[in-house]
Amino acid sequence: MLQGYAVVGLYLLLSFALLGVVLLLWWFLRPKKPNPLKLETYECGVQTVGDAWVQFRAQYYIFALIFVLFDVEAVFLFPWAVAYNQLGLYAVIEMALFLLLLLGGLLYAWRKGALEWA
Amino acid sequence: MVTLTHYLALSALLFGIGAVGFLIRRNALIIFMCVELMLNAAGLAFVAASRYRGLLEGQLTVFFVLTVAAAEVAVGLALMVAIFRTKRTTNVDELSGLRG
Amino acid sequence: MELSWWAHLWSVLPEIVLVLAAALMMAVDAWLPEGRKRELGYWAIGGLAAALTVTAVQAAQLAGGIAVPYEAFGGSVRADLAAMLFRVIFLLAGILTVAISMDFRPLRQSGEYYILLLISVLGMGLMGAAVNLVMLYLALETVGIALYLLAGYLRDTPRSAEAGLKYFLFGVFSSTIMLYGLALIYGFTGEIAYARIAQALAGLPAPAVMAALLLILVGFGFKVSAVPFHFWTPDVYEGAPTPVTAFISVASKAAGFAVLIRAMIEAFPTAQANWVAIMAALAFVTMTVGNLLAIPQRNLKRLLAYSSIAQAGYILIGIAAASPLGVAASIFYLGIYTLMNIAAFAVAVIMTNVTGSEEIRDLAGLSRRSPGLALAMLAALLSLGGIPPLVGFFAKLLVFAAAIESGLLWLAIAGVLNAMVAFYYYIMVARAMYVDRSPEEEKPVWISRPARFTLWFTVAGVLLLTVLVYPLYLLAQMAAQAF
Amino acid sequence: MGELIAFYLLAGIAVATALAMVITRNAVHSALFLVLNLVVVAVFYLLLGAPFVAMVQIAVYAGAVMVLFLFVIMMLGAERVGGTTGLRWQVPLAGALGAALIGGTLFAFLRAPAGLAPVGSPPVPFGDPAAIGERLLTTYVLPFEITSVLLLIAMIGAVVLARDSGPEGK
Repeated sequence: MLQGYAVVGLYLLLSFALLGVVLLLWWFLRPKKPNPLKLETYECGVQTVGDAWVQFRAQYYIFALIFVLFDVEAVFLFPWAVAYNQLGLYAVIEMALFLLLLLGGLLYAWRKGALEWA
Repeated sequence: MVTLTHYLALSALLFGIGAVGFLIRRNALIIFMCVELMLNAAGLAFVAASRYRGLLEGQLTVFFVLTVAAAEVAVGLALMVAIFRTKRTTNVDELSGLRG
Repeated sequence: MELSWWAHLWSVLPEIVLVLAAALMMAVDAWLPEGRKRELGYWAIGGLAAALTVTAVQAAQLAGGIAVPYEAFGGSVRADLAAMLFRVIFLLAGILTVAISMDFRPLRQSGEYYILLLISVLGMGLMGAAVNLVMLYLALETVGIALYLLAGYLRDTPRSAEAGLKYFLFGVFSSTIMLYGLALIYGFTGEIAYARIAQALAGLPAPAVMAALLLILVGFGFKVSAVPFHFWTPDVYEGAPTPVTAFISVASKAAGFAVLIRAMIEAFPTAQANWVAIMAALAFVTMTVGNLLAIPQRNLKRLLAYSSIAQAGYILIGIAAASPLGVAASIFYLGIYTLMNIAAFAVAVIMTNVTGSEEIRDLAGLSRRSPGLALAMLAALLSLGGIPPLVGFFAKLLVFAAAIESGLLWLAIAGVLNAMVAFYYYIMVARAMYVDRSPEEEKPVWISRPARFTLWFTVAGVLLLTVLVYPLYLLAQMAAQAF
Repeated sequence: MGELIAFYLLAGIAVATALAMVITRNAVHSALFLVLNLVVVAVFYLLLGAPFVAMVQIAVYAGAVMVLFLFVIMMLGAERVGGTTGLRWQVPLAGALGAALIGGTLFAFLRAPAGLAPVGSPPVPFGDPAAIGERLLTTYVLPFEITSVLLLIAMIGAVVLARDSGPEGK
């Protein structure tokens, strides 16, 4: 079984190595003439103001949060889906309960106005 | 031959690093990451034990632990966001509204 | 043994009722107009009371021998009298907490608060019933997450949000250390069920078991706020909304003791010599440090925080005794402590509503301002202090007797000395109420109806149990035999 | 032999990333080191015959959870808040605790060789999602459903704490 992963590992190593080779190659090939204009974030257009660390509204955290929780929920679906054949109706009921609770939570948050984007 | 002891020693090491980090860092976010590292070390111990004993329970436990960790992160970061609104910091030394 | 689906469900019937109640409340909350959110408190009380009824019936069946204890859900939970009695404690604490929350100004009109409270009670019920490591960890975390959120619930008040974060960081840290201990146990034995761990541990070298045991006790020690895992307690108790503080100090602590007792007796019987020594040391340090640090406190919530640390020390004495009497004494103590402590916190909530502060000196002149309230506080304090003939005295008597029976005379003596120290600061509070004068004496104290219910219930409970000490003791004894 | 080399190589990376995570001053770098550490542990899970757990580790932990971390670090602009502690007593305490934890655990392992030797190769359908799913929905139904409750309250509670002052707030 592990042989299968060895191939993946080799592939990973190879792709990293390739990346290194390409970077090195360009390091030798490219001309090095830095000037202030080149170091600007945008070469043309409006001058940038402040730095790139702008803070955005905490409201958006809620979306990231709900994404994480439903990501976890999705992970539960994988073993359920493959075990479904052996278990039948019980599995359906159990998963339905699981999903209903979370769906209820989402509807609740929505209804309470937590998901307004603006 | 890699034995269970190897894995348990590695997980103990990772756990210890996390625990020390928890005590010496001041940024609440990094403190919390140290806890995640510790959880991860515990997970490694569970899966290693599960493998060497040929039992599935350890893997299931880790599955649940990962789920709990996700919920913990959601809650912990929400608390930090809430504090940041009023205090503008996540440095635990500056949270002095309560004395120890 | 193949259980019927009903037998499976029966073992977690109170939890099922609570989930349904929480779901119902979500629906109600979503459609209830803004001005009527206070009614959700009654819905929450209704849900908890329904679960309490179910639990009481189940407990009666188990006590009467109509139902026999068994393990359900593949050995995840156990349905026995101890689990049911602990559920009664959690549910009662939940109902009384909701009642004092309903008119606590900052908390009014929030449905999420009650839902979180309901779910944390659910988790506690499972903590008390859990008999394998997976269930233990999950139940503990469910309770933990709900309580972190409740402690930080008033997010616009910096103190509350900070209390929430502090509780969260230390809670997560200690539960992770505990998880590592569980991982070690699993690594050493390959088992996750308590009973089979107990068998497998018998053949293992003591240092290995001891290491795992110590790590696990960090998690439990945090839950029951035993010294040296108590340092979060005063800050969190002070910063959290007062009703939540009451709930954490009572229900969360009781849940911690429920898992502690079950895990020690069912999973670590072979390491008993080790954990008895640890428990005795913890008990001694916890009550001494708690009492000594309580003396200089001027803030009522901090005083009650240190007092509750000290009370945990007394309860630990019963566990250190490691005998049926000791366990019964601990359960007995927990039941009484729930009523006494919630009564004291109910007074704190009412006074915060009136004065806006939590200092002890604001209780000055309470005996003239509101004689009934002062009397309720006095009853709670005297009972917490263990003054005869109130029931708190019998609770202390039982744990000390258990210690002496198990040969821990020194611990019993230390306990008695501690009780005397504790008496001093309880009397200081009583003095503020009865002797000190205040210019505000003419202003009446407004007590809402739900809060009035909590006061009546707890004080009447303390007085009634003073009369019914023996039946209560018998019940605790029967529960202790379940292990 | 190859197995042993792979173990030490990966273990080295795991310890190095863990140390880097604790030491580095920038929170964003800490988070990225933690992601690396989580990925290495996922590789360990693969080696230990737990492909499903490895997948979950990558998808949930390294993927979603750490993204949430980075999101919050950047949202709060907290990447450079506070280095190590200003409280001097905490450093020796941390050192002692860390040493005690690591030493104690190692000691426990060295003293407890009995029953810790590996037992042959695991049964054939080991760690695949079907086996896990089957257990999850039979023996572990109760923990499974409790997980759903746990995620529910995490969602409700976190939304209360993180949302802009709603109709109930001030």
